[in-house]
Amino acid sequence: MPNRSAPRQGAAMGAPGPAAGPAKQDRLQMLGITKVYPDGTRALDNVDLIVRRGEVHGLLGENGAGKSTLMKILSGILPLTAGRILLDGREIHLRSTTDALAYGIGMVHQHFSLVPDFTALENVVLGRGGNLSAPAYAEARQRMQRLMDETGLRVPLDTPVEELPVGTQQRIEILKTLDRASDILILDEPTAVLTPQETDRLFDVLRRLAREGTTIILITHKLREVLAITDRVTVLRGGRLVGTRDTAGATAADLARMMVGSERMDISVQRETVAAAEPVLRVENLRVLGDDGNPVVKDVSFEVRAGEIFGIAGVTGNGQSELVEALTGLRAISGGTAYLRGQPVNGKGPRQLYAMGLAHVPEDRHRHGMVAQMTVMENTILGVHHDKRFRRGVPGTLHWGKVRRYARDIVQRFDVVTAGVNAAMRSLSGGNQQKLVVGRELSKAPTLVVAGQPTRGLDVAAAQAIRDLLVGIRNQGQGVLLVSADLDEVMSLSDRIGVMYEGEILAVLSRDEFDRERIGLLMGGVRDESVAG
Amino acid sequence: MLISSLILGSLHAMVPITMTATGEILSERAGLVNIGLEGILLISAFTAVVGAEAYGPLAGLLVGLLTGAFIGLIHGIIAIYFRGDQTISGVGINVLGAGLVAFGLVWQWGQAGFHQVPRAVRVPAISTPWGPLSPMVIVALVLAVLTWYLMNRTNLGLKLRAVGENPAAADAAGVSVEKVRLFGAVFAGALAGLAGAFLSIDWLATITKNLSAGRGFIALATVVFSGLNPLLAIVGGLIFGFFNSLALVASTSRELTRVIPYQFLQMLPYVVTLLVVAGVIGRVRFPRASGQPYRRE
Amino acid sequence: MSQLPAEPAARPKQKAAGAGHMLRGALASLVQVVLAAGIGLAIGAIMMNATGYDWKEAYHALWIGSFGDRWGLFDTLADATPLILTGLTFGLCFRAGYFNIGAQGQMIIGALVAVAVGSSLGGVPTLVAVPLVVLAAGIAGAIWSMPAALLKVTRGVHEVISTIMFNWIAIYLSGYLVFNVMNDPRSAERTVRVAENVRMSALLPGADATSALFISVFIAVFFYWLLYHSPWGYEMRVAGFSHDALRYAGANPMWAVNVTFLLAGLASGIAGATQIIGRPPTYALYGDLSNLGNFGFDGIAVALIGRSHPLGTILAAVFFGALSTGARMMQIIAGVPLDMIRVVHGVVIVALAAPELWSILRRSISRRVASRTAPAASGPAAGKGAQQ
Amino acid sequence: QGSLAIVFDVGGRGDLSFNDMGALGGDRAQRELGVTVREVESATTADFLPNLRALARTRQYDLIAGIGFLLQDAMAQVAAEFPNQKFAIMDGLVEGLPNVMSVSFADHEGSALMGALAATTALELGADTVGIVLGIEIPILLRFEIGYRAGVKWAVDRWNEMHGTNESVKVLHVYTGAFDDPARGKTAAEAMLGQGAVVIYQVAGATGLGVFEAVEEFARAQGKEVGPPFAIGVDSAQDYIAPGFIPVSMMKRIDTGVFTAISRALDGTFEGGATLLTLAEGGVSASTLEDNIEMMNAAIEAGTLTEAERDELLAGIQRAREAVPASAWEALYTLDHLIRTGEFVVPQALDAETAEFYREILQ
Ligand SMILES: Nc1ncnc2c1ncn2[C@@H]1O[C@H](COP(=O)(O)OP(=O)(O)OP(=O)(O)O)[C@@H](O)[C@H]1O
Ligand SMILES: Nc1ncnc2c1ncn2[C@@H]1O[C@H](COP(=O)(O)OP(=O)(O)OP(=O)(O)O)[C@@H](O)[C@H]1O
Ligand SMILES: [Mg+2]
Ligand SMILES: [Mg+2]
Repeated sequence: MPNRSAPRQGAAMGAPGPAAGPAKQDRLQMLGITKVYPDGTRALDNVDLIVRRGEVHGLLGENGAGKSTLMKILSGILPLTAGRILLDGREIHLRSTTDALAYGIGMVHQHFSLVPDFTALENVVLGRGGNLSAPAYAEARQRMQRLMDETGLRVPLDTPVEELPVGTQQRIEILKTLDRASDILILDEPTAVLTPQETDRLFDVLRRLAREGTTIILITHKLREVLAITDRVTVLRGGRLVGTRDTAGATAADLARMMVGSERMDISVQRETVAAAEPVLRVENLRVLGDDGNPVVKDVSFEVRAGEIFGIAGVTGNGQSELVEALTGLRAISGGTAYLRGQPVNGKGPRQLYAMGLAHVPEDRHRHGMVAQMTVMENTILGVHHDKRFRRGVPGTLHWGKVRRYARDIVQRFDVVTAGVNAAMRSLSGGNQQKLVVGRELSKAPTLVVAGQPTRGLDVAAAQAIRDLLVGIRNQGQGVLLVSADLDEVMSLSDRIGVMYEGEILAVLSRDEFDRERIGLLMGGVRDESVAG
Repeated sequence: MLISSLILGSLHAMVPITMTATGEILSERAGLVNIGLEGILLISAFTAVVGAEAYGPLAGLLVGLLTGAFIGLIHGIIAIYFRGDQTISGVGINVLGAGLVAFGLVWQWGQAGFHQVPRAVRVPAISTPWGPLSPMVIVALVLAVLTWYLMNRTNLGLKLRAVGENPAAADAAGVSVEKVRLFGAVFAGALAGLAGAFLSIDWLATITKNLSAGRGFIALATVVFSGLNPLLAIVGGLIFGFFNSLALVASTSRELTRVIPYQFLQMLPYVVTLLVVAGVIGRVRFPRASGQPYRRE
Repeated sequence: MSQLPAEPAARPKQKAAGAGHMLRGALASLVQVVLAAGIGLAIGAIMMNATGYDWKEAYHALWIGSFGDRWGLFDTLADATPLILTGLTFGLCFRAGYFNIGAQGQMIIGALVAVAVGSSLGGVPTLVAVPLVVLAAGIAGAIWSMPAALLKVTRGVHEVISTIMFNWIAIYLSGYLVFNVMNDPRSAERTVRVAENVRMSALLPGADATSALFISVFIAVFFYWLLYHSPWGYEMRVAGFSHDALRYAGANPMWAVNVTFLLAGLASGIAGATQIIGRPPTYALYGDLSNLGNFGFDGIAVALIGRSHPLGTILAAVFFGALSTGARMMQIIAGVPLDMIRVVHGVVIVALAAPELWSILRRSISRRVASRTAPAASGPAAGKGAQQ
Repeated sequence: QGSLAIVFDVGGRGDLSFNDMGALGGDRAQRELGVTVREVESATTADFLPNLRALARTRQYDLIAGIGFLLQDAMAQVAAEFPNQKFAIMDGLVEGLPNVMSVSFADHEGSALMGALAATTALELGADTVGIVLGIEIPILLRFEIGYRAGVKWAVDRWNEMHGTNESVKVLHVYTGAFDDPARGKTAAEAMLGQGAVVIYQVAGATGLGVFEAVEEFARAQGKEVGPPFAIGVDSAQDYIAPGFIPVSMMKRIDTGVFTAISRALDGTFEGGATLLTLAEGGVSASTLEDNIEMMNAAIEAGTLTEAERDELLAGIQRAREAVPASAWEALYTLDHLIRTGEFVVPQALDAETAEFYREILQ
């Protein structure tokens, strides 16, 4: 049982950190917060959260621990079932986002809350001003310019946000929120889509804001980040408070233990040495066009060998997605060739490629990898639904009994938490959805697994489970093509890394050449030569 | 003579379609679809007559508008607050309209099937050198332009489009998704109601049990035609109105009907609409959250 | 860190959700329909009361006319026959994510072809002739639905606009054909009648249901099998939610559009045939299309009330059939005009639109109960796995 | 004493056409014979059979009347199933059954009268075009159209003979494809007015309301309180719908048919078989002022019209009748006489081909 009677400030939590100076009083107190969703899910149970003025406060917990829920309550989006919220010691009532914004509380959401076909400016203006008056673009532009100058976050103001890379969208979110409310800034997993450099820049901004008196609450699954920026952290587990402690003096292992109650944590994998064998995937001068008809993958060549994980590092939006789509039959190849076990991939659709031994964990699981409204069971046969395994005697009839057994087996083997195979896919948490998708793909007995951002947004334990699975595949002698924006992940998993920048692979590094700094520079388009020169 | 009657005829035929489509465009922009327009047209056409006979044509227009707004409100409440199925609700409104008006005719005037609107309570026409022109033609055009302005040049318009594209984002930005959508529902109902009133106490000067005669569905098609742009709804309404009139003019010509059977001539408005859509307009992108109820939790 | 709990939070594993799952869903839908019908009838009763009709007598008559005796029952089934099919048209497309309101036009074309084929098959054995007519009409309906699908695929034309336009085009086309090409010289308001051997006779003398009912039910069951028990239907359902997921799954969304529209058109084409060869006494198509009624549009409501499920569509069609045959006895016994019955009909459908009404009601009731017993109600924390 | 059931066709009550006239017959039977009347509407043609059966099964009705030829097939079947039940069908024909009385009407004869009036009016006004707006192209409507054309031709020939001229009058016709869309009626009539038509005959049910509106609006736009142009009503006395602009209607006495059938069923003179109610037998006629007064009095009795309103309407109707040139009325009555005496036989068309044939020769 989490110990709720223990005092949560400093004293009992170990040495007081540098942030715990006496000058800082409690800015925000959320006391005894309980949230029961209409379907009866008790997402939060008597949780306390106390945040001080000017601190960066980390909020940690596994997928589904209730972090987002707690913050949505604070930002006025969700009503609470029970509990009180005190701002500077005075109780406040938040009936809507507008209320929260009036108190200076703003939130950058985990799932983007930008209107995709609006420009940044329109998104900023949205919700303000009299209904019948013209949107105050000019003033908004000025405010944004000032904010951009102050924070150093730069975004284009007049391009529809859907046309911008996710990193830029994230910056827009942050600027938009700062524009509306700068007293308490909540960020829900803001770094999930950012490159290390972008993350660093964001953290600089956050530190400066905190210095200037803004209170910041940050949700993230990346322990390195927690250690790097937060003053204190609060940990939730299963909707209950585990505790609050100063970050100073804590190790990643400490935090992980608080979160999952065990030691499983850092990104290290059991890699067996597998004799590098012949390539399962050979890509030769591949060219791919983007949605707008411009080349986004330009003469890319590399190979993935049996028994290796080939990682592709790069800032999101440099052609990785298109490369993966082309290799998995979802996008036409406009030039060059790719061979899967010696057979050309060109012109083949997903179904033929599966038959050739391809498995694909898509980077956008909500868009490609699953059908949220269908059941877990139905999702386990997505893509293999024509398989003879699931047929009945009557021509063309699916044998749901067999599918159910198959689904149960996957759920079991891959440790998917669900109310049952008949539950809607949508009711699973993000981590469990991903585990099911990975489980489904790995159950195809593939020779090559193409995995895009396989652990994005997952908690430590879930991410670890997925990584273990990928390495397991490698250890069995199959090939894995891993595309991830998480540099730590790519570096810990891959046998070799290709760094992609503006549609080209700038360099392929083998394990002994791995170096955060160097890869980071390559991701930014800085070639070795230019550094040397 | 024939030309001017053709043009005036097209303009009048445009009104119910453009006006109804305009309202529905705004509503669909906010993510709310109402396929019950046909029913709203009919019911409001009926109540407008009752209102006009009691207090004059202006009151009739107002009653029609309010009737439509009220039905829109009910539809909105079902769709927004009860998270009901918008399509079922719309179909229900259509069925209800057919029954209610047929029944109401007997109940109100003791005469089955139709009732003539007394001349004194009809919307007075503007006389032009080419013939009488209903002021509602201008109202329809102005409403379409105003609606365009509202949608594209005001804060409310921004909210409407946001609510249709990404209600969660709008919500996070402090926009009340429910209220904005409800506004859309009421607005669409109101314009359809006004269009219904135009049918009965202005253009056709009668109320029958099927006065709308499919115009609600044509308006729905015009919404798609316009790509959710009220200015193009004017074009859609005019194309339809013009070819509808032209087809009937052509059908009076024995020379022509001997070559092309009149049934084929009368297909003209539908075929032309299809051709325009297929040839010029093409793919229409609907708001992402179109037709989906929004739930916060 | 000393106070931290040692053992990890319990992770409840999935409990087997059995076949009861689906049954419960169906039952819940049924309860909603019954409640909505209740509301509609109640409002109808209030209106009848207000306008001077005896609502009790009227509803008694409604019952008698629809299910009360065997004739009523079989007439109800006769009315349900085409509605099942037009409901399937809308429902199938709806499942696959399209809004096909072209059932009326497809039905008209099916009826025309049923007449053309049916009137030329004199002397052919019934067991051969009837399937031929049904198949021809179905294919005609399917073909008529193709332009909408093709325009959608090639030109991005939204199906709402194309299906509405094709409905009207079908109406005018049929006007021409019935009157100028296929008309019965002795009774020119309608086409020639189909040959004796393709006319289906009543299952029960004195009522209207014919074996056409079995055709409808067969198609419904086929659609059910297709959607829920075949990989192709699985693809259609995936298409209804996400074309991206469908492409990922190795299928072609364009294919899905075309096949869905084809099958949907097939159903409505056959609906046209059932009204020609399966509905006494005329076995011909009237020039004003009056024996096709509004079944194409009513099919939309039928499908939606049947939750776009083929088997649900059968039930919903029977419900609609009952309302329309019940209307007969309401007129005859209670003197209630048909239009009043349409009002009741409309209210029932509107009430059906808001299933959440019930869950909201239920929730507010349970919340009131819960708040009365507040502290006791808070069970163990629900974490992962407790979401369902 | 006695009871009557009326089954309407799919247009239902308020079609401004034979269903309304059938209902009128029922009302009259109720008033004058004291029978109880049950009215049953049909949503589709498929309802006819069960509607008739359900009524027959009650064995309560002395007569079951079906309004409109669409009921023919259903009535033939039910009448065979219930040989002891008396049936009547208006405007249709059920052959070979002793318990069915079929009443049809010489629409072509009545329409010819309208043609005579229209053509003569046009000639008097120096115009050369008249029109006829119709509903869905069904055989009965062809009979109206060709009858009208025959009347026009007859009147033009007579005019040329009398005046030694060589005038001609063009007849515009449109099948609007709908009985229930006044907008189509209005647009079609506007198209005809735009081509110089001075008289338009409507045979289109509620669609015809648009014809009346178009004619009235056209006249009023020129500051006229009374025609020309004129519209001609159909089936019932519709002169009151646009007072001042509808000088006459072609009355089709389905009310008489229903009334006669129920009277005969009650007094034992009922006989199966076909009856054609011609002009001579009063089956069709040009509406008179009395017809209108009778209709309005019924409305006053029903409480839907006041006497003051009636008098105002009557004044309008009277104005319209007076605005029509006397020679046109004279032509109408002359033709009426010729048809009654059999000296002029109005051609009939019941299919597209025959109709096209007559359109050519009646030019
Ligand atoms: N709309 C909802 N309806 C019902 N239950 C919900 C809803 N949203 C969240 N929950 C449940 O509430 C719990 C907490 O969810 P929450 O989103 O707050 O988790 P989280 O800590 O933010 O997880 P993650 O790290 O994955 O973002 C989960 O058990 C989840 O299933
Ligand atoms: N309608 C619903 N009913 C029950 N639970 C729901 C519902 N909608 C969402 N949830 C729960 O809400 C939680 C949070 O949802 P969300 O989509 O934020 O998942 P997540 O775990 O944060 O995923 P991601 O990592 O993709 O962001 C999930 O655990 C999911 O189980
Ligand atoms: Mg979250
Ligand atoms: Mg998450």
